[in-house]
Formats: sequence, structure tokens, C-alpha cells
Amino acid sequence: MNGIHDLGGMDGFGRVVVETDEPVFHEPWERRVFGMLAAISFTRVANAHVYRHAVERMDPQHYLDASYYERMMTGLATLLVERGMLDRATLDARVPGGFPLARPPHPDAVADAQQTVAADAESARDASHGAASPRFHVGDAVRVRNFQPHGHTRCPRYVHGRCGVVVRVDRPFALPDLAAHTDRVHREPTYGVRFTVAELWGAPAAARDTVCVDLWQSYLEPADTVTR
Amino acid sequence: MNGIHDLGGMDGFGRVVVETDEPVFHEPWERRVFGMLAAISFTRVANAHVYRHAVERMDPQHYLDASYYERMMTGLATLLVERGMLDRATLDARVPGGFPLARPPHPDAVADAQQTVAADAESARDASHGAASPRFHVGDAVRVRNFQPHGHTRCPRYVHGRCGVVVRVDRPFALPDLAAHTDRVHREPTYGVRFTVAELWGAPAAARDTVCVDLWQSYLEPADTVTR
Amino acid sequence: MSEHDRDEHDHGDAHHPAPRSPAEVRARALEELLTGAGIVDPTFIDGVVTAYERDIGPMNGARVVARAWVDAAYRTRLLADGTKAIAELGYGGPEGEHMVVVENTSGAHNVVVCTLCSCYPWPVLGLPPNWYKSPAYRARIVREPRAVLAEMGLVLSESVEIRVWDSSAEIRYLVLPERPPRTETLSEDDLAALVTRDAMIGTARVASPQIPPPHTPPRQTPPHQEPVTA
Amino acid sequence: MSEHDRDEHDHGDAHHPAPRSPAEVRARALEELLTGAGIVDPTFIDGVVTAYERDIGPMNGARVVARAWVDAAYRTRLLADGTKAIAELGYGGPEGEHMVVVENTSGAHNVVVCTLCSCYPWPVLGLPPNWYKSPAYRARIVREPRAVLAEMGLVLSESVEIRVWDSSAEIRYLVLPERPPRTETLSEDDLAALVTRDAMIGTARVASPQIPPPHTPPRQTPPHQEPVTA
Repeated sequence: MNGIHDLGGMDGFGRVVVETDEPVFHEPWERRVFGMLAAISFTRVANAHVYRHAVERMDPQHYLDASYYERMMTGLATLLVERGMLDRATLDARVPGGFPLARPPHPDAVADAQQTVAADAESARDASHGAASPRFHVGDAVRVRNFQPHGHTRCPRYVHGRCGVVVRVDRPFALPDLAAHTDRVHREPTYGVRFTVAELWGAPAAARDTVCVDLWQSYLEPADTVTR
Repeated sequence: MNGIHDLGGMDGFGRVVVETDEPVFHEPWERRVFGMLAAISFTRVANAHVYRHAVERMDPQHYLDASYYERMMTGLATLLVERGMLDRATLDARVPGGFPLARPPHPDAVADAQQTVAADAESARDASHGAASPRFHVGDAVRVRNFQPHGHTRCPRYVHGRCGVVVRVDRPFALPDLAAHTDRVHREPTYGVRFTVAELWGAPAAARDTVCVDLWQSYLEPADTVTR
Repeated sequence: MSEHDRDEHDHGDAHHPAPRSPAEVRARALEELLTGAGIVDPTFIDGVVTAYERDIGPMNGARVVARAWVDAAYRTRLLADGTKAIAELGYGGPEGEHMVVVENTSGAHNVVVCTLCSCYPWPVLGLPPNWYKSPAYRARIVREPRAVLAEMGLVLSESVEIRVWDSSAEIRYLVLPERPPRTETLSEDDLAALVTRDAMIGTARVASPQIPPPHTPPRQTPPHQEPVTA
Repeated sequence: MSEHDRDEHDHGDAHHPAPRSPAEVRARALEELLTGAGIVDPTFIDGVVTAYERDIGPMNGARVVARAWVDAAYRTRLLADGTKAIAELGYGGPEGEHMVVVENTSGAHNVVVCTLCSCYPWPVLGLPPNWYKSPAYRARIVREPRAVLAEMGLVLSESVEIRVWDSSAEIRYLVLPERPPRTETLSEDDLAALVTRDAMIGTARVASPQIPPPHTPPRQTPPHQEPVTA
């Protein structure tokens, strides 16, 4: 989803505020929330992709207002309610004004994720016979496909349609787009893809700085030429 | 700027809430704010582009938390302080906790705007001798350039790099990118450019629906082919 | 000037004990400083606000639409040059200087948005409703127009092409809705009374009159209605 | 169970009269329901939180860096397979299963972010600081890295290429900073003490020791330090 969580490249936030001698937790309740997340992750009631998508589905206003641990708590409570392990009414009854949860997934989320895989025919074929040989190699020019699913994805909006160069081929990992919405485990290679800031932001081509984004194979297509 | 105001295509906001029998104003102070904006606009202390950019520079969290008229008030107060017509300390002293204003413009705002014009050589040449003949015509395929200035622009992020067809040529208007940051009035043709939702969002190509976005000539370059 | 002005304002509100919202406190501070410095004239504020509350609203656009429905030549002029044709009925001004009218047909439905702020054709529709200014509408109508319209109660056939217009530059858009069936005998005023704000933004259709009035004489404009003085 | 549990919790806090924030109220409600239903064990929470407060933090990454500085073979292994080389020192676990170490040189500076959430290499750096999780850092470091680093106090020569790494998939990154000058005589432990969290994220350099200690004997690990039990 093109959610508020997809912050890369958004302007207007001002300076990065650094706290000196920062404690690991600022409030006692933050410790408990982190501990609950760790405990739930051990129960394997949901994978990390399900959890991340629950956080992403928070109302954008709430997302920006909330601290990291409030977002963690909201995502955790949301997935536990959605998995039937917590009763929403019981939760609401204990909090004045109710316990704010994230919104439900978009109705097209599953269909969009399936289309993401189908569009990469080679990935789909490899997965069907259990293999997952990398389609791209270090040095290859690739373009990020213009796909914008309504569900979970780990393809940031700021690389859509942009060209980069593969700098690292990693071993296959489960595609988050499917893992967040279905029980289907579809593993495919991921790649470190390097983009110039000029390619990403239309900055002066003199800028040599680069951003490397880690992307699943289904997110990519071959590119003929690329700004290096 | 890629600001929070540039909302087109962002997911996660939920349903559109419609109020029945809605009054023109919900609170008496909203009436006064609208009246003040109207009064200031008559004084010509700043043009609409300066005002819009002042609103866009609000902290994203404040922007989403604020109602339309609170955004209006914040933008208005910001530009009046920046133009020296209001003293910030005097304003702050009258409001418990201070009067929240928008952030200052990005240091690269002016340079970025000048580069936007320079990149469209034809626009630049036309403007230099006072002419402004349209470079594109109805039916032409165009692509939105990949330019992402840190200052004001009226090119929404969701059309960056996308191809469309010119459906209307409008008369020259002052380029907001310059008008928001400088006294330079650079008029160039604007175009209604129609994009398919498939082109914009990677939706199934069967979707025939379209979005027409109005774009200044400097935002566009010729495209060879385009999804219609 | 600060304490004195503030006291006067507070005194004026002595019978209104509700606590002020932070936004209200800011708005008062701003107005006090601007009027105190002579930058803004309070009577100007009163006048302009009253105009938008009484005279400048969707009833103006409704007259444009009704005229286009009954007068084919006007309709042609309206679609060719919206600004000029709308001015024929006496409407114009801020946010209406460059009007384009887009016409709904059986095969194409138009809907208007401003994703970047909340641009809106003030002279013909007045000030925009909250939903038009909401992040949900601004974000979603360009991405999933069919779903948003359906949620808002307008279910369109798959055969109808939706055309979204993002008011990103200086043009302001007005949708010319389809004239509903069973309105052949209605007067221009009666037709105007059917036309809603949402139909002229494009999130609704104009509905047929609920009770067909085949033998009703044309209604007159109610005598208490304010003259249009936009 | 609800009222009883709540009373017990409230009783436990009778000496803490500060009003609870909305987030705190929610966190308590969540924990009460999860522990009441037997889904979460409070002692597990205590254990895991204590581990991240005491044992799992940037002192682990600092040992990795110091080892790479003094042991060329280890450095080679670390850059070839970060996960395995880090495990040699006993570090691993959640958010550290797939480590890639990127090395700063005189011509290239690395900096790490997670724009989509706040992924971070927990086993070597602990839990991330607030600034790393802030919208400002996540939004800006990929767009204007040079300006952000300068604002944070790291001014890089124009000749240095900045390489930003967005942890968007399963890899977690650790920056191997440049060994500062005037550290030839320092022990591995002394070197580790110089290495800061921010240097391993890439928003700072490792500074030379302020007073060159040419004849100081190598310091021992302080006896009160907890053993590393990640």
C-alpha cells in the first residue's frame, strides 16, 4: 500500500532531532509493549509481515502522532483481534474512548499480491517446481515495475519506475506481499539494487551519492540502460 | 516539495465521511479565518502560490491533525510573519504554548525552481522574448519529467514519470514553482493531460477510467508512446 | 494594545462560557493583531463571510446547469467557454476566473478533486464541504474512483468510463450532470431546484423528482430569496 | 477477570500518583488481557526486556568492529559473510539473521536506514534510538543524505560518495567505520570503547581518543559488566 509508513523522500519533516544519552525505553509501558511483541512473535501466531502490515494500516494521522512503541502496540493489538485471540469489545471496555486499532486490509489486497507474483512469470514458474534461480546478476540494469498493490509490499514508493544496478544477490526469501495476506510461502531471490540520487529525485547528475534498496525479484524487470 | 499535502494516491485513509446538511462554517472562528484570508488576498501582500506553499510547509503531523480552516490560519499567519507584517513573538505571546507556524522554505527551493524552468529550454526561450507558444497540442503523448523540487510545485508526485495524452491546451499562466519563491513571473502554457488509471497505478489494463491532471509546460517532455 | 484588546473581546463573550479551543484562541489572536495594526478591516470580514454564507453557493451552479438543460445554445457556449457562459448569469470572481465545464453522458461520468489542496469553483459552488477537503477523498478518488463513488452511493455501470479531473493548475471544473428522466415539463427554476452540489462535483447524479408533477404550474422563485450579489 | 485484575494492578501502583497517559492505559489493558488469557507470560516479558536493556546493545557491535580493526582475517570474513563472522563473537538472534557489513573507506561513506518501518540490527546494536525511527530521518536520509549528515554533525568532503542502505527486505546492515588515527597502540578493548552506535549506523565517524595514551596499559573489561548473554 502507498501508506503513510512509506516515508522515503517525503519533505517537510524538518531536522532530525537527536537525544543525547537516550535510554533504551523512555516509559515503563514501552518496556511492556516490546516484551509483549517479543512474546507473541515466539507464539508464531503471525509472521513479521502480518505485523508490519497491521502497523501500516493505522490511520495516517494516528501513525504520525504515535511514537514507535505506540505504533507497535497498535499493530500488535490489531493482529491479535484479527486472529481472534483478543476480543475487541473487551479491549475497548478497558480504555476510555476505546482502544484505537488499525483499519482492516483493503478488499483487493490478496488479489493484488497474487497479481504481483503472476506478473513475474519466471518467478512464478520457478516457485512452481520449488526452484528459485536468480533472474538477475550483479551488474545487471533493472527497473522497478510500476505496481502499487493495495496490500502489503516492501517495495517503497520512491523507487517505482526507477532504474538501478544489482549490487548483491541474496538468497530467496518469502515474498512479503503474499506472506502478509495468505498462508502461501513464495520464496524468490532478493537483490540489493543501487540507485543514484539523480535517478531517484531528479537531482543534478553531478551528485554521485547512491541509495541501495533491497527488492524481491517480482518487483523488478530488466532495464536496457540505466543511470549509474 | 514531496509534502504531506501531495495526497493523491495515498492509501490508508478509510472511507470518505460525508456530513449531511453541512453548514458553510462549523465554528465562528472559521468564519473569521476565511474572512481574514480574503482580506489579505485583496492587499496583494502575497500571491496564492506563496500562500499555498506556506500551508504545505506545515509539519506533516500538524497538517493531518488540522482542519481546513486551521491549515488556512497557519498558512496565513506564516506568510504574514515571513513578510514582516506580523511579529512572531507578539503572536506567540497571545497563545498559550505559542502559535504554531509552518516551517521555513527549504534552502534549495529557489535553485530548484530555476532548474525546473531551465530544463525546459523551449519554455525558457519563449519566455525570454515574451512569447509562450504551446510546445504540445491536443492528442500529443507526453511524459511528466522526473523533477522533484524541494520548493513549491503544482506537479503532483503521483504523475512523476507517467505518460499521458494532452486533452486541452490552456492559456499561459505564471509558473507556481517560481511565483511561490521569487518575484519572477514566468508564464507558460498549461495543459490538461489525461492518464489512465492503469498507467498511474499499475492497475489492470482493462480499467478504462482516467485522471486528467493540469500541468505546466516545464513539467512535461515529449513521449514516444503512451498507454491510452 | 494587547491586554486591552483582549479584555474587550473577553467581555463581549461573557455570556458564552464554553472553553475556547486552541484553534479559536489562535484565530482571535491573529484577528486582534491584524485589526489592531490596521491590516484587516473587521467589517470587510463580516461582508465577505456573509456573502459566502448567503449568496455564493451551489444554487448558483444549479442555475447554470438548469439553463444548459433548457437552452441548447447556452449549453454549447458553456462547454466551449465555461467562464464566459457562467458570467452571462452573473457569476464570477475568485476561484472562478478560468472555468471548464465537463459534461456527463451515458458513457462517461466526470468527477472533480484537488489532490494538492482543495481548489474548488467558489462562484458557482460556494466553499467546499469537509469531505471534499478530507485526505480520504483527495487521496483516493484519483486511485480508486469507482470504489470511492460506490461508497458515496453512486454505483456506476462497468461500461461507464470515469473521468477524474485534478484541479492542479488554474482551471476550476464544474460538472454538467445528465438531466434526469421525467423532467420534460419542469421549468428552469424547478430544474435548478433538483441540482445538488454533489452532482456538480460529480459524486452523485441528479435524481428525478420523487412525485412526477405533470400538471403543476411552474413555481416562482420564492419572494424571500436574497438576490444574487456575488 | 477484568475488574479484579485491574484492581490488583492499580494497587501495585498506589505510590505512583502521576496520571497515566492514554498509551500507558492501553498498554496495561493489553497486558492484562494477554496475561489473563495465558497468551503472554509476564516473566518472559521481564526477561526479554532486561536482556535488551543490559546485554544487547551497541557494545556488541563495537566488539565486532574492534575485532575487524585488529584482525585482518576476521575483517575479510566479516565483509564476506557478516552473519557468520558476527556469530563467531557470540551475537545473533532476531533481526540479525541476515547481516551484511558495509565498510567505510576514504572515498565512500555508508549510512543505514529503514524507510518503511525501523528495521535495525538488534543483536549488534540493540533497539534503535528515537531519531532512527523518526519520520524526519526515514524520509530525508534517502533524499538528501549529505544535508542530513551535515545537520547531524558529519560534514563529508564532496569527494566522498555517500551510500545509503535502505533495509527494505531481510538483510540488516552494520557499518564498519574507519579506524581513527592515533589508535595504533590501543588494545582491542580500548578500540571497542571508542566505537559509538551512531558510527555503526553511519551518522558519525569514530573519533580519535582525545588524549593519546601512548604508554597506558590495555584496560580490562570492568569487573561489574554483565556477561553477554544474547
